[in-house]
Amino acid sequence: MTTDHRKLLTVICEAELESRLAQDVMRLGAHGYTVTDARGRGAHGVRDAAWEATLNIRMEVVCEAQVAAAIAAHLRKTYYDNYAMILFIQDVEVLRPEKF
Amino acid sequence: MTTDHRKLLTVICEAELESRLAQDVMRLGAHGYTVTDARGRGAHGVRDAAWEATLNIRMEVVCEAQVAAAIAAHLRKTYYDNYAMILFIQDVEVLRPEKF
Amino acid sequence: MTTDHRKLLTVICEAELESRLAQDVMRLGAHGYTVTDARGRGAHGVRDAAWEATLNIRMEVVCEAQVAAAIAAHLRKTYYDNYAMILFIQDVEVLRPEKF
Amino acid sequence: MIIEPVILFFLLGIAAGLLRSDLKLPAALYETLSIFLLLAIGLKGGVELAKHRVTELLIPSLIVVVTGALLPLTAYPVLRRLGRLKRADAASIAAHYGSVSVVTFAVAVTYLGHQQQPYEGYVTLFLVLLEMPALVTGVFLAKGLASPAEDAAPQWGRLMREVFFGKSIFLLLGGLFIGWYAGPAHIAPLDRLFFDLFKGVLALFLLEMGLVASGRIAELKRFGLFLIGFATVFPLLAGLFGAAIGRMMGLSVGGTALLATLYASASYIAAPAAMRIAVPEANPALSIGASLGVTFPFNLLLGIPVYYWIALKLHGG
Amino acid sequence: MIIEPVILFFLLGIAAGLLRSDLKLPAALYETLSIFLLLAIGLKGGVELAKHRVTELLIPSLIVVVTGALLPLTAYPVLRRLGRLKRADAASIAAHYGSVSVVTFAVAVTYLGHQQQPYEGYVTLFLVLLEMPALVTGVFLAKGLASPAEDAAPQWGRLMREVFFGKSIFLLLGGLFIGWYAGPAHIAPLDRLFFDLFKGVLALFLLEMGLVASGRIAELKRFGLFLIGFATVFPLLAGLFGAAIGRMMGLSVGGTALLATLYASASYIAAPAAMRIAVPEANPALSIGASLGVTFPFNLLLGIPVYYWIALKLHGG
Amino acid sequence: MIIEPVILFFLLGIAAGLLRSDLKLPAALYETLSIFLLLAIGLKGGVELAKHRVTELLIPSLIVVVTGALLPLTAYPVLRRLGRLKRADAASIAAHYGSVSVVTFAVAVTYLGHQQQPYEGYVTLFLVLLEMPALVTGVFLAKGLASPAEDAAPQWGRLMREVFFGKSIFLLLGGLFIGWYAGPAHIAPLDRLFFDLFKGVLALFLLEMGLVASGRIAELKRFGLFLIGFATVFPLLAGLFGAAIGRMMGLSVGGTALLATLYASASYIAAPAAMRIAVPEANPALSIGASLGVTFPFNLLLGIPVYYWIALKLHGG
Ligand SMILES: Nc1ncnc2c1ncn2[C@@H]1O[C@H](COP(=O)(O)O)[C@@H](O)[C@H]1O
Ligand SMILES: Nc1ncnc2c1ncn2[C@@H]1O[C@H](COP(=O)(O)O)[C@@H](O)[C@H]1O
Ligand SMILES: Nc1ncnc2c1ncn2[C@@H]1O[C@H](COP(=O)(O)O)[C@@H](O)[C@H]1O
Ligand code: NA
Ligand code: NA
Ligand code: NA
Repeated sequence: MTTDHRKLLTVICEAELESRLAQDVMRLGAHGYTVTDARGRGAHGVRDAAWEATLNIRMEVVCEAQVAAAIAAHLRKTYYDNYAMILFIQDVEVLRPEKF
Repeated sequence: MTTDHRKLLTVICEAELESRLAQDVMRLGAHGYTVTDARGRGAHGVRDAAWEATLNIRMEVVCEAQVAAAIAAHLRKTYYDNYAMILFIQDVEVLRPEKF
Repeated sequence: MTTDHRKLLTVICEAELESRLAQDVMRLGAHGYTVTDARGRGAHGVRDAAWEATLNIRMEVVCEAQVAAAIAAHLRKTYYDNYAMILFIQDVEVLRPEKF
Repeated sequence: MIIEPVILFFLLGIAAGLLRSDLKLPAALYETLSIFLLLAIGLKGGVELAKHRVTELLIPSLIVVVTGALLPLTAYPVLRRLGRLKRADAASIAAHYGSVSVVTFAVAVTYLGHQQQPYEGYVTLFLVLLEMPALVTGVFLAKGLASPAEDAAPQWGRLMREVFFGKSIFLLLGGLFIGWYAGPAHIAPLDRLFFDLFKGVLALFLLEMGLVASGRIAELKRFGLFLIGFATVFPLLAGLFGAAIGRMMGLSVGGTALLATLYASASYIAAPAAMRIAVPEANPALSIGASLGVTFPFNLLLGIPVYYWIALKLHGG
Repeated sequence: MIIEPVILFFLLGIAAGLLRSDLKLPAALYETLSIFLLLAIGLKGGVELAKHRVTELLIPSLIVVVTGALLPLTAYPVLRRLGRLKRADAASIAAHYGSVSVVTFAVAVTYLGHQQQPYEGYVTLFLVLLEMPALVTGVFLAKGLASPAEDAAPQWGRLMREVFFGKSIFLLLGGLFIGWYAGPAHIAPLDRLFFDLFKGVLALFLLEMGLVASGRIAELKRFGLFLIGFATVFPLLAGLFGAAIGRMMGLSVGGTALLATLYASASYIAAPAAMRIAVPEANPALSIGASLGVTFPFNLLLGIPVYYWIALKLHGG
Repeated sequence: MIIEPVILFFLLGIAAGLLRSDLKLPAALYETLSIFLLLAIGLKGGVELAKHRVTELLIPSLIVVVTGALLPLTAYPVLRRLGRLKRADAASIAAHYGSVSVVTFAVAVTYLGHQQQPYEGYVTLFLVLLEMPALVTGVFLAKGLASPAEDAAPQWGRLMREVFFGKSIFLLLGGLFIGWYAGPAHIAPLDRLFFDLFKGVLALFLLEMGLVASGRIAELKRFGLFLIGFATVFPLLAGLFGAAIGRMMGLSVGGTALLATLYASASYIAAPAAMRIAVPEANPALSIGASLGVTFPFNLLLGIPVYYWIALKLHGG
């Protein structure tokens, strides 16, 4: 079984942004994404998911390094100033590299 | 505090498969797993979790490298052709290696 | 775009502990955390999230290495004996290192 | 003729989906509403069942199961030859159309209420009986009678559990049994929840189904004309067939219309789950697209009045 | 004077929050209750609307929209000059106070029921009409009339979709239409769910709102006195203004009190969502803190009785 | 004798679990139903409480609290010596059995309704009063009177908050207060939700409890015979004791049966949460297995009729 290396980019941010992020990552070259609901705390205070204004999401994208870099740069430019958002990148091994 | 190295295998797939995967990973040598509900997009289109047919799950297994490889090989063989599924593997440091 | 390296600490445990963990990680130097609901299986048996006594959570903290180590040591000491809990640590690249 | 309010909720859901409103019902609400509807339909049917002796219903039940099994057997060759679909896909779609849609049934009941047309309460039993056999037939169509591969065996076990203990059958049967055992007097304290709220809950569920169906409608073009044609013509013929059977069995106008609706409806809860397990190589987008994207709205908006009209005609109305 | 039970649920929620109880309502319940309330209010309004000719309501609607648009235009300079707030924040808060709170409206309706005071059912139409224009005005206030940056264009599209097809408007309008189209007789079977349970559901929702608001109350000190003052004085003035308009338009005491409540209430569902999209540089903690942490409880506990009293006075009561 | 329909729902849930049906109720529904039941029970009790003077209830309340505290003190040595359980486990189980099960209480109320047996509405107050003291006693049993370790101090604060402001006490007390303050007339508009739907909601909740309990039943063998014996014999004795106290206090047959049920029931909501915080070294599988896997079904199916029969006998029936 051969594996290959890709990047896993994880964005945690306000749920409000979900549909926009989904469009953004696909446009920037990702082949898919996964979203889960989340809550948390950060520079913008406690976001406890008790109601719609304080919901967070956690979006994961497995993609090539330059796509991850492009997405990170775009999110930083577009959303970082005005929205609760963090982002981190990891290395992952994948099975079918052509999928990502 | 001594730490040790293990693999973290993450599978994202149709919720339908949850109980089967749970059995599979335990049988192949894992000592546990964690599941969260998810939604997403990939080669099988948008899976928005609006109703039971479009729910995804995200299963994580911390285990030894050869167990991770065995699980990956099994999933690839058994489900990859017919189900919406992706899988990736990462290195992790754990505290009590005997648990995994 | 410059990136920097941090640790991602992930704790999976009984939901009961959420508010205590949240206080602990902040006190030990983290700048934030993210929580999602989860279910799973481990040494303490199946925790299927069917009702409040079997809910799990998954908490992620992006932080500096020594903070991650302090949190891990604290959790091990305080909770490992009596609670369903696992913990693992990974390397991540972050965009705005001053946030973590 | 005024459109039923519950149908308007369905249209509202479709509109929300097509206009890309951010309206979204929580997944837990979807599950809750469907659990409620299945239990309520079961309970109501059970209370009615208590009025009849089991022996009375044996022959009609047998007729329904046997004629019901003809539906997937008829659908399959059409899908395979005319539609040139792959074997697994044809079998899976045949299973969906052989099985039934609980919500379509509920809307038909509402429609009859609106027309003040009575019906035999035990038709709910037929709903349960029709849900299962088509699923098994579908698997045989996909795999053939002699299934040689050894690793297929465990899947049969899984399938049987899914068919008999799957959520929808389990709740329908459970409700049926509780209603039958307890009888109208003892069920009465539960009426406030399960019967009085039924129509309102159905309305909310149809709002959600509209949202879900709208996503399928958007995909319609991908399916090609054949499948859209099948998803409207087959229900009409199946409904006609069901009405004839109902008339033959001596059902009232209402009962005939309901049986016709059952034959004409296509499953999108039990069948997708069972097919995913037993025939995973079938593409669910095709079967769900047809049953939920085309047949479900078709039956709600057009089919049910037509089946009612057929029932009236068959009774010389 | 006894406090309404629904208000007690709100206070219970606040107490739970402040005492740091582990009471938490699931997010899916919050969403479900709010969908229910929006639909139910819409349906009820629609049934009432059916009693009037559209032409009758044209002039009053126009008056409401135009005078309603004055609210954010008045609030903005106050927030900017007296409050020394940043442009985006002032505009966003102005939009929140120009728009309306559906739950405050529902509590006012309950209050009138308690006083056995009738009101014009079509006021629900004004609720829908008042919700939107302030959001658009808010964006103009934030961006200026001539928006030069090219990348602002797509956000307008997004905003328009949010304003017209956002959850709350969509459900209110959808309910209004269904109620109006179907009329009281056809809606009757849905009454058990949407009307009989209304007050109980409102009580549960207020329990949750109490929990949410308590978090905002704890944050109050961060806002400074100006914002707290604004969040109590502006509603009183806006309520007085609304009452005067209602009187002028010939509304009854009940209708006048409701219109006053609408003018006085501040949005915390539609406005935050729309502002987050169109004016992301505004700090939502300020606008939501003021509207949900101060104005919402203020209106529930004090405002509504005051607006009712004003309405009585204006009618020579 | 016919089995109550609500009990049938419980059995249906157990069957679903044991047959490994894929039936699953969403976690949000579980939470919603339990919030509903707690509030509804509180409201109903509060409305009844309003009929009595506080002073009238002081002595009975005191008797209940003091005799209730005897339960864990009796259970503990039995568990420790006969059962040879670890100190923490014995203390935690004692706390579970000293506290009460709200749902068992609700089923007993339903059972009395079925027998058309009236009861003193203020027994709900005893439900609230009995929930707490056993938890505190349990902690003392586990830790001893002199708790030397300094790091135990903060846990006491946490425990007290959990005991007094924990979800179940908070909602029961909140409902009690609102019902008492508002009185029957003002609560009436909430009746449609909280009282009319009560039994239906209880049925749904028992379906879920059956699913949960079935998982515990499967684990029974791991506990050994002693615990299973304790979980059936202790409730019977505690029920007898409770019935005697009730008779002594001059309660009616219905009230006596309810008090017996309270003494006999074991907590599985408040106690697990509190013990997890205060006595984390106790194994929750033991205490929840006994209370939810054995005692809860035992009381529902057998215990309640027995306690009722005892109450009848004690009243010379
Ligand atoms: N250090 C951190 N570790 C994990 N999650 C974080 C961290 N900081 C922020 N978050 C998550 O990101 C969201 C937005 O962060 P912020 O913009 O800092 O408020 C928070 O609500 C958390 O869910
Ligand atoms: N590139 C990706 N990054 C993250 N998640 C993905 C990606 N591709 C697919 N997924 C997830 O895996 C599920 C199944 O993928 P697929 O089989 O490609 O449809 C999708 O619904 C997504 O949740
Ligand atoms: N090997 C594992 N891989 C992933 N998750 C695990 C693993 N072991 C335990 N868990 C998770 O951690 C929780 C507590 O673990 P434990 O204390 O081992 O019962 C479980 O309920 C799982 O959700
Ligand atoms: Na059919
Ligand atoms: Na306003
Ligand atoms: Na007890």
